[in-house]
Amino acid sequence: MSFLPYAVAAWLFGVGLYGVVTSRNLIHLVVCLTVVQSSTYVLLLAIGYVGAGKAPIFADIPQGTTVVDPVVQALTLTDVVVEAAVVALLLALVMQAHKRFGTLDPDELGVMRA
Amino acid sequence: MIEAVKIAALLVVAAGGTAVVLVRDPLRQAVVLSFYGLVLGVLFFAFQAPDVSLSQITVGSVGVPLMLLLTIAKVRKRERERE
Amino acid sequence: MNHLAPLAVVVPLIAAGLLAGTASIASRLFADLVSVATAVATTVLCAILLARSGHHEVVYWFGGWHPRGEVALGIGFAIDPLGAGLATFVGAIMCAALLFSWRHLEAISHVYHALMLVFMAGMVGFCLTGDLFNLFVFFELLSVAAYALVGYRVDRRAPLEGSLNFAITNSLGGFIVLTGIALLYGRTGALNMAQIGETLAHQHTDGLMVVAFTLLVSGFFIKAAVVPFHFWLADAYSVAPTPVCAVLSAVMSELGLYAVVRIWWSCFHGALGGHEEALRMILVVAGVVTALVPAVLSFAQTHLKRMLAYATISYIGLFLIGVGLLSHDGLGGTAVYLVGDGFVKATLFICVGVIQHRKGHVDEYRLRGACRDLPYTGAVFVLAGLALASLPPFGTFLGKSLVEDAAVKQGFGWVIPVFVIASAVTGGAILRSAGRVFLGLGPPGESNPSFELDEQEDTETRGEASRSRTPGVLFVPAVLLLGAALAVGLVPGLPQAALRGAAVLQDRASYVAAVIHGAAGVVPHLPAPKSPNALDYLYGGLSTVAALVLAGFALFHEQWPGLLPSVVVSRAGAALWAVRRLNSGRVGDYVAWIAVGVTAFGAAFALTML
Amino acid sequence: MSRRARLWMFAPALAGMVALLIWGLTGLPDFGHYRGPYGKVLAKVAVPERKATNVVASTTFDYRGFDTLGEEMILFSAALGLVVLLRELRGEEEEDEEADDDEEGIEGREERTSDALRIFGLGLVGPTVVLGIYIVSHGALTPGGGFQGGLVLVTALLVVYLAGRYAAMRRVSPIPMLEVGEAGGATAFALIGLGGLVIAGIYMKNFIDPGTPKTLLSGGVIPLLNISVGLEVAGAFALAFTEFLDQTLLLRGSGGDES
Repeated sequence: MSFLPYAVAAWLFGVGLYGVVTSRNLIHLVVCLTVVQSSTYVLLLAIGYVGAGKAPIFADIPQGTTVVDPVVQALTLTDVVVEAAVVALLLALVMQAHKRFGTLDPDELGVMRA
Repeated sequence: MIEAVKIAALLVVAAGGTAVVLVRDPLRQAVVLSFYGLVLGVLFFAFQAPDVSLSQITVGSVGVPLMLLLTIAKVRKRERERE
Repeated sequence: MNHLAPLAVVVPLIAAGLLAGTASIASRLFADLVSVATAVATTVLCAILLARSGHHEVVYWFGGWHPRGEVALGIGFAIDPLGAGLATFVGAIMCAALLFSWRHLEAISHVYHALMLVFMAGMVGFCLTGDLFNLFVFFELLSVAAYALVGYRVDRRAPLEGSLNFAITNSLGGFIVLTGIALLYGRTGALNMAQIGETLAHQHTDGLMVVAFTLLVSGFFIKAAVVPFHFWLADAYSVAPTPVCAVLSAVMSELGLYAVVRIWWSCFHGALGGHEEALRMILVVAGVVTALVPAVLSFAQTHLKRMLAYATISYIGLFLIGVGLLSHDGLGGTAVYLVGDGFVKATLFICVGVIQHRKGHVDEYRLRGACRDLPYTGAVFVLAGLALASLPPFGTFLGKSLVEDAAVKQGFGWVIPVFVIASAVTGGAILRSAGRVFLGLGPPGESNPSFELDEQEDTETRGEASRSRTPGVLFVPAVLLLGAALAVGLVPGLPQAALRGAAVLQDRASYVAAVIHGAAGVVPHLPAPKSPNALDYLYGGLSTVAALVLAGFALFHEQWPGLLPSVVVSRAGAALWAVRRLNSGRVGDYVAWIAVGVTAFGAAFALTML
Repeated sequence: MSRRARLWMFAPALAGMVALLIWGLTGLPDFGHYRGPYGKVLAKVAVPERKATNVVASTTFDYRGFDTLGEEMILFSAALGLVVLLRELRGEEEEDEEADDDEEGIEGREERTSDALRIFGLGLVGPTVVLGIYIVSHGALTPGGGFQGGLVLVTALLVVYLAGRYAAMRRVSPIPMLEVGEAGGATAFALIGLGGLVIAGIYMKNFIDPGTPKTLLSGGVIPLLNISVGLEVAGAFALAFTEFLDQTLLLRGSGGDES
């Protein structure tokens, strides 16, 4: 059972990637990308977890209490912001793509040919 | 060393992520995503990460779904106009 | 403490904030002046850092958080000569690009300048940082700025698609990198690269290390566009605004390779160094494939920017061979090669930009003979094409001969033909298009109907499509860049400095001493590299002549129909068509290829390192 | 490649990639057994050194503050990119749809929203703003901070919109002002870091006396950085939502140059 958090992270990565590859709608594709990213949050926080540890906020707990790793939390915070930024940008592109191509199917865009 | 609460939250997260991917209709997907964001927030709370949990809930279950809804609304509006 | 280190990143960021904040009140001239001045200042700062890092790593701890015991508490810059050199190169290319934007892009706002400055800051920080997560942050920063810049011309379809494919694949690359970082953090409890390397060095090789290495390498290879992660590049680089293309092609892709070099020598060499043989073979083979296939595709293009995009990938393959030799002369030679080629590539993009400015589009067939009135641009373009085919004494020639020597030393003499072929084919494509565009040679033809950059008119430069003269600010950067490419090949002592820089980067013990213990490293004493000999000139001459022959054949082969049996022609055409079809423009395909690539690299590493 | 061919190629690759991941993950310490040292050292020294009780905040804004600068700049450039990508669209469609009588959109919406709802909604604005400011300012002490509080502040703006006051929302947050706020927040972060260089000789050095734990101003520059992040986040997201809303509503005369 102690592998479960890592397994969930791997599952989210895989399932999100599956969604990206099989997507028929760019909005759906962008959301699948956020699922892949959520795998990194779960992984990071799981790595820094300490059994029976408290949150690393010493407002109500005395100094010296066992706490979970604050570093992974700081990293995940950054990661969440990155997600918001990238999603906003991608959705703007999707909106434009719909205007120019008249479709949201990523397979029908195809201006690009080698 | 893992309590039932965390196991439950992890399983719901795994199921939630899968549901987000499998729901192909963007509008429904936005709703599912909002739910998924909330579940992730709960999981992070269980992981003793209240800061991340708060960010995740504001971004993942409010911010991003809202942007999605606005995008979908725009797309639908244009599609209606085309018809 | 060296106060200039943070300024190299912070100055452009503050300038970007200033430009964005004053967007509604300040004039365009203000934006141009501020951005060019900032780029120049950043270049100078990086150059000073380069000079100071000549003897050992310059280490700068943000917030003054020096390591405690062996544990790095904060984020540190660990600046070595190659990193600082690359950052200086970023600044120099950015100066040229911003100068060129002054007149080339007329319908742009302060936002463009602000994004360019953020882009530059991201790249500079990426080169200087010694912290793995900070590397990821700068990776995302430069990527986000680049997505917006590539999609800048949203009123056309191709930039949208290019930018979408770019953003989706590269974001995935970011997540893959981050997963690798998480694995390393879980194992070592550290984010500082020196500390990670030191911790890993005391451990047995196991699955986690191999997988973490695979993920980091694959993620950065997506940015570098190594086959099979390369598909997005041609879509994005052929549609971005021309000055942005120059920066993307000259430096951004190469940063992905730099990151792989960095993490190998700083983090993994202690632990996986025993498997150098295997890694060398894998990287060189990947490099050979990346060099050859896109070179052929480059020759098949008629859209000039797309042709250059494929040439960029091909050169990434050559650089990958160079760094994949895992020796100081391979890496140092690649550094020289990279800078020489970067200047040449930027020159070519800017020449294409001048054509675009004057004629309104960039398709080889449609431009046939149309540029007879641009003799100077033509001359620069042809010279740059010859430089791409490694004509002595350009920097590309010098770099190529250094890398070839290094390859022979490692027993990889068989890659020399790859260098000759790749540079001949990419150079030949440029020369062929030059012949057609500037001289009107060769038969007229149809532009490839399967690749139309939608609306026929290229509206990057506003106003009437054709203009009577080329403004100086457009042409001067091209001449300066070509001069720089020549200088790289002629400045005495440059190869030795590059090789010494490479040796500093590869010396993990002194890196750890400098970063963790604050000790000044020892400058390695190296014999001066031999200057190019007759054989090197022979190879350089061979690829140049081959490029000319290829260009001539492409232009005139219809006049000698019996030259090649028609069976060969049709077979080759069919094969080419099949390869071209892979680059489908569909992001789902690209992501599927990413999964294939990660699995393939993972399997290769796992089979050879365990 | 056909979809079928793609799937045939992707399926084994995906299986391989997930297997690879799992293999790597088995090398991690068991869940709940984080070994450190980085986080353990910080958890021990952060409060004595930085006086901020929220160690995540002192990690984010002090020990690893340079990452957060990068993060703010990511948000900043995404917001700029959004403006570029959508402004073009808006400008064009406003021209395209000049003939359409889109004008009733704005009035229609205002009429459809009942007075009661409107008053209730506007009544929420005050508390939401207060909550946002509270979360921003207490970032060094308790969970939350500039990022979370900034987003709550944006919610206040959205409440104004939901109360049927789109025009009012545009009036309280014209785009140029949001741009300035957004750029200001990001620049302020970089400048506070520069303050460390000027005053204490090191970039990102916490140059203000950290005070005593559990007080509002503990942590030295951490509260200031929290405020700048709050400004940046609120500005960037307000900009994003306004741009997206503009796209959806496409009201004539609501162009970005109106102030």
